[in-house]
Amino acid sequence: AAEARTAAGGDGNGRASASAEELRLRRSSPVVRRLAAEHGVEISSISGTGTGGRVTKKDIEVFLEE
Amino acid sequence: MYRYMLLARRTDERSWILNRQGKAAFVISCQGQEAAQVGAAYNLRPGHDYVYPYYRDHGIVMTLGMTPRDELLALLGRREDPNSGGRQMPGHFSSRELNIVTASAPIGVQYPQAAGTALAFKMRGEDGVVLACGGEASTSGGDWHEAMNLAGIHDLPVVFMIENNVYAISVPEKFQVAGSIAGRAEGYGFPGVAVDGNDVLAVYEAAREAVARARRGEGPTLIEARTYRMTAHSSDDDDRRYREREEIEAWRLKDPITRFEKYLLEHGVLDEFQRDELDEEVKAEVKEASAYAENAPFADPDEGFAGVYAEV
Amino acid sequence: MYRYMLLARRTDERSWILNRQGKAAFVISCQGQEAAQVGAAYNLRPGHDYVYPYYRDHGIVMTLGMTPRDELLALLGRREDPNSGGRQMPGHFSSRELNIVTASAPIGVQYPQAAGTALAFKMRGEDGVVLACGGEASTSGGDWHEAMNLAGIHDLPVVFMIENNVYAISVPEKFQVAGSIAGRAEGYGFPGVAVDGNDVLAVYEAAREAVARARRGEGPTLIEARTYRMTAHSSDDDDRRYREREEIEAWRLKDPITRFEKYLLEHGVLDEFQRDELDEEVKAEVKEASAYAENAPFADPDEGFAGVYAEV
Amino acid sequence: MATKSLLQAIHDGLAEEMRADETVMVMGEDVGRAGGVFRVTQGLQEEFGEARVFDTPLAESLIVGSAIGLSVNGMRPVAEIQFADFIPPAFDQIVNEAALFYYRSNGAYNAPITIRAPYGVVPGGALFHSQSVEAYFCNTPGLKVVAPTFPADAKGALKSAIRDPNPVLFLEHKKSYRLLKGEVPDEDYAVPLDRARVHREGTDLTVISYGLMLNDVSRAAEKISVEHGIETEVVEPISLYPLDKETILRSAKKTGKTLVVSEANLEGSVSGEISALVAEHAFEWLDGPVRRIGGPNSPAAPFAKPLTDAFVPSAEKVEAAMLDLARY
Amino acid sequence: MATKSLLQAIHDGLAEEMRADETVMVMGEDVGRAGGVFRVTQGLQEEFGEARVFDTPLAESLIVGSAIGLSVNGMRPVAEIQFADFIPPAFDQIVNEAALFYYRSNGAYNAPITIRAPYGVVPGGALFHSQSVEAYFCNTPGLKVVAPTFPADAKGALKSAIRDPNPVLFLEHKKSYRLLKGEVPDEDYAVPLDRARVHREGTDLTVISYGLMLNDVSRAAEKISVEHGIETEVVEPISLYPLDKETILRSAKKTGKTLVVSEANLEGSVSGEISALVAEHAFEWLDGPVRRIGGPNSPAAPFAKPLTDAFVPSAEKVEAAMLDLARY
Ligand SMILES: Cc1ncc(C[n+]2csc(CCOP(=O)(O)OP(=O)(O)O)c2C)c(N)n1
Ligand SMILES: Cc1ncc(C[n+]2csc(CCOP(=O)(O)OP(=O)(O)O)c2C)c(N)n1
Ligand SMILES: [Mg+2]
Ligand SMILES: [Mg+2]
Ligand SMILES: [Mg+2]
Repeated sequence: AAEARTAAGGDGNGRASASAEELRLRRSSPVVRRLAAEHGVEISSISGTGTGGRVTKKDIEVFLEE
Repeated sequence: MYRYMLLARRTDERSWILNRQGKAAFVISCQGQEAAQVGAAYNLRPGHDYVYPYYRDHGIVMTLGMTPRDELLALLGRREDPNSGGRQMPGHFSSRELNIVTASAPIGVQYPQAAGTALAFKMRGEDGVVLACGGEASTSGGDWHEAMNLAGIHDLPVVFMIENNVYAISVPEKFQVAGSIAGRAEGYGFPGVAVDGNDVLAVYEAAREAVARARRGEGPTLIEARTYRMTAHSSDDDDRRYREREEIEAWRLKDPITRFEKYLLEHGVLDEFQRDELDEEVKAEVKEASAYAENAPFADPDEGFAGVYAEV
Repeated sequence: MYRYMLLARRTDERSWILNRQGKAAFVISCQGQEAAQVGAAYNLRPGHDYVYPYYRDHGIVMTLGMTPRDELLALLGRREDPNSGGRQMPGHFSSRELNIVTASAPIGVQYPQAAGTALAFKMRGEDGVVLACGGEASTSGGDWHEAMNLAGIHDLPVVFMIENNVYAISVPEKFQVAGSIAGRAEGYGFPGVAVDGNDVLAVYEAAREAVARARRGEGPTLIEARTYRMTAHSSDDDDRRYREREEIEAWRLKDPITRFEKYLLEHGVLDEFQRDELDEEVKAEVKEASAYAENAPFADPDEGFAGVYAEV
Repeated sequence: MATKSLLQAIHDGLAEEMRADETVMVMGEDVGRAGGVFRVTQGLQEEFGEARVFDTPLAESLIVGSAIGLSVNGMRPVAEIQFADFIPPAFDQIVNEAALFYYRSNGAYNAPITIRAPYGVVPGGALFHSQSVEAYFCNTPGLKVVAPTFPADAKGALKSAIRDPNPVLFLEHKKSYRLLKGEVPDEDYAVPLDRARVHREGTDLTVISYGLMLNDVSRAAEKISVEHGIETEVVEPISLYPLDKETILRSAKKTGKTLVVSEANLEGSVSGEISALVAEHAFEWLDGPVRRIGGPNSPAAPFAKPLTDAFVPSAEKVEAAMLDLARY
Repeated sequence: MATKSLLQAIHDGLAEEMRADETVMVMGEDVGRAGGVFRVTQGLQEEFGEARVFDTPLAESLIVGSAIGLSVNGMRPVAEIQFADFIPPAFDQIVNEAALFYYRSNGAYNAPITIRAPYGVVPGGALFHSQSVEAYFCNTPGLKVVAPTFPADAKGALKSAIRDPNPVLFLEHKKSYRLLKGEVPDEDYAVPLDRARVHREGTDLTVISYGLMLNDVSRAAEKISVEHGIETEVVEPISLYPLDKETILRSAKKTGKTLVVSEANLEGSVSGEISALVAEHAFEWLDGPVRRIGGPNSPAAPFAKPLTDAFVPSAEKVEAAMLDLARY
């Protein structure tokens, strides 16, 4: 019997057609996603100083300090 | 010498039996070449001189001191295999104690190495000699030529012995060798001799002279031992694809062991009783060696991932 | 032939001047070897036979049809360089039209390739011939040996010409070559001849015979043209480190061009007036070629990233 | 269509090209009279003669070098190196000569040679009949390196390789010769060398593989689909150099998770280049680390059966890695 | 301490080892009488004699093969390959022989040889005096490949290489021979071969590099620190194989951004392995793509000056890439 689809991936990440720029904004980077998940914050709630407005590791660290 | 030839032959025969029984994955045989091998190696001082044998040189390594047990442990790839602990295929001889340098599969690589080993003796002014062996096809590659040239330039104490057994797997001599192997030496400024590779005394004599020359600092010699490969190239080869049974049978009449036995019997060195006794003794040794090897443990898989680098 | 020798010499001299002027990064010279080169190449049919020259063979390629302009465009690495569009160093000759196969720097690689090209002629039953050239050090490597062996086995229509100029950069013949180069051929079952490489007629004759043999399907020949390298190895070499000026001067007395000129004058083939006129003409051609090349454009850098793969 | 083994497919590809083009020839050790140590060239000498199917002396530099020379003078050689482990003597002729002929002559010359060689671990092969050699050749502009795994691809890719005006190193996974069978079209077809093959589409992870391990990957993909509902996209490079970056990146971006699987010694293998490609150009799409499975960093592969068997990562290990990455 | 060029440092390292150990010897083309085409071995034959500083015939397979044989019989050879571009004929003796001696003999034999070779683009070098060959050798268990850039490291690493019981390929960036100078300790010291060197500590990005481009990286690091307040951690692998994964990963995790810079043809270069390592094992720490700068995927390097100059990525390009990644 097939198990429920895993969360990671699901029905594809629907991301194949997205652009790098959109993804940078939305998903930032692995370390930022990790920190955001660890602290229960939304990446979109942080202002980003990285390329194209990306939330960088420094940005989220600063955000978490405040 | 007769004993060593018989030892090599009986061990080899046992190897084929183990292969047919499915116990040995791979056999590469010396049958037919025992005279060339034993005759040459008998001139060396094990542990002093060096040997770079090729995979077929069971007769050489056994003359220098490897035993049927060593051979069969290697055949079956057991941990106690002195060549490699079961890492290499059979025929990839190695012994620090006997100065048998770890053999490889790529044909011809041994020659430049042998030249270097000989050069070290010369640098230190010692009288050590290096015997480097290979098949006739090993003379087709550049490594042989480069080594011959260095040996000739610097009068290196190296004896090149080519066991020309007529075939390189399926390729006959006429498609392998231009001119003559023995004849090549002159171009490098040192002697080259062709000998009947199935006549152990002839090879012994040629090698004796070559080794003596080298010890005296007079430089290299090339010996072409003309012989014949009595079995297929290896247990992976079906030689019916490229040669006739008649040709093999014709050479069987010139079997080096039978021939030497006849000589020894005729000259009263050996009588039939001693011959039989010797054969029984050898067979018993081989039998014991086989039982030992068949029951010997393999190395653990984890050992196969280790020992890649020598400790700094 | 005299004209070609002079053309090569004057072009070479101009190359050194351009190097000393800082315009040419690298010169590798044929001076002293023009007789060997022109004498051999004069026997070939450009565009029919093939040549595998080495970097010093300016005399060969000019005999086949390369011009001083071609040479100097290559020297200066301009886009119009026929060898490579400025991608290769000078001396890395190439011409599809003249059947000069793109030359390389690794010593000796040309020999197996030349043997293959000769084999193709044989396969098609044609009378084409391949001339493969190199220095004496190119005989130390395995590629030469492997090619000689194949050529001997299959009677390939290839002429191996070794221009033994005594040095391989700083290494003298005695540390490079065991025995004799010409003497090696016999071991492969075909003729080897040593000729005075500074005697263009002697080389011409030896090559004529060798080429004729090959065309008749009688197989390869090895020619050892004994000559001397009159300049340093290249513009990057300081030969004062390893040889005496006296030795060079002694060989200068045997300069191949002077020698042939003397012969032609003595035999009334040329008189001094014609000789001077010829030299002026050659110098003028070289001068024009130099001016052209010095003003020729380079390829664009982007071109250097393209042309890696032939279009499928 | 017919079911053929990898070996038969390669044999047929060779034979068909030789029938279609009389300049195509085969050369190597034991390829003629004996039909090759693996029988790949069986019957060819009988059909095409001793000149076109030619037993060379034992000299790999000569085999490749003379192939180049033959190609200069009108022939189209398919040179066989008996075992990839014996390709090193030919290294100079391959990387400095064949690969550079076209570029260095500014397009005047080219070397349309194909070099075939069997690679990969087999029982009893030991250290010199088991190696994966591709990484040696995948940093050489001017050379093409292909390693199609399955019969249909191998036949078509071999034809492309032979027809290609560039030198092509054509690697054949020897353990797959008889083990892998597949449907092969009867008609003449060629598989382009510059396209990676997507064997199976999926959305949850991308696994890039070649050689017999690709077969393990394909089986595992089916298994985890059935058992866990995980859909794997299985991609085969076909060309190891140059890589089909477009197909690889498209898949990496689609799934966000990439695993590269091969039996070559891991460190310095071609899988490193594949991973690097993904890590740089599909970064923003990554949902998980770019992972690799490879052979241990020890010589391939020790002779004794228990040691050989431990060398190539097992099918179980592959499946576990796929699950692990899918669940990351 | 004294300021020495890379060339002097290597020369001194050789001479000192030869004085300390009479089994150490030097061999190669033109190394004896002429002191080497780059003068690295100048004066050695005068000091140590013609046997220990030995002009070989022109035959690279022989040079390495006989070095192995000498090492079997008590010598410790340092073999020179005149230009790395000419190492291919020795490929078999290096990867199948020297590298496997110890493993295949189950530790009975080893091949304590050092092979030195100059690599890298130089003006006028063209296609056969400019190559980067490291990737050929970085997939070979049993071999060590080192490429120290600066004089002090080179001298100490050469000593380690010579003393090492394993075969070591010691690559010297030829354009750096006279260009790079540095402080070199007077006393005897050895630089371990298994430690990457952190030349500069930083927090904003990691740049991993070797060869003359490392010098560009170091200068750019200073420049962007001064001009933009960006702090670069500059890491040199020293050992290209096996890589010092610990140091590389520690830095990659520290900064979250990794750029790998070398002049080798990008596709299939050692930088791919470095990137792959980071992309797999430092993934959760990544704050940006793992990027690479490398030479173009075309032969290194065309002869004509404008073409040669365009080949190696410029210092400006390196700086721009560092800034871009830092700002990602
Ligand atoms: C460089 C290389 N190429 C190919 C092989 C495969 N091979 C193993 S043995 C052999 C034939 C060798 O013939 P020969 O030297 O005459 O020795 P023989 O086995 O006849 O004694 C070949 C082609 C190899 N081991 N090494
Ligand atoms: C395989 C290889 N090793 C080293 C070199 C460097 N090198 C270039 S020319 C040369 C000497 C060649 O001497 P020789 O063959 O006698 O030719 P000559 O230059 O004397 O005419 C050397 C060592 C090279 N080009 N190729
Ligand atoms: Mg044989
Ligand atoms: Mg010379
Ligand atoms: Mg060492």
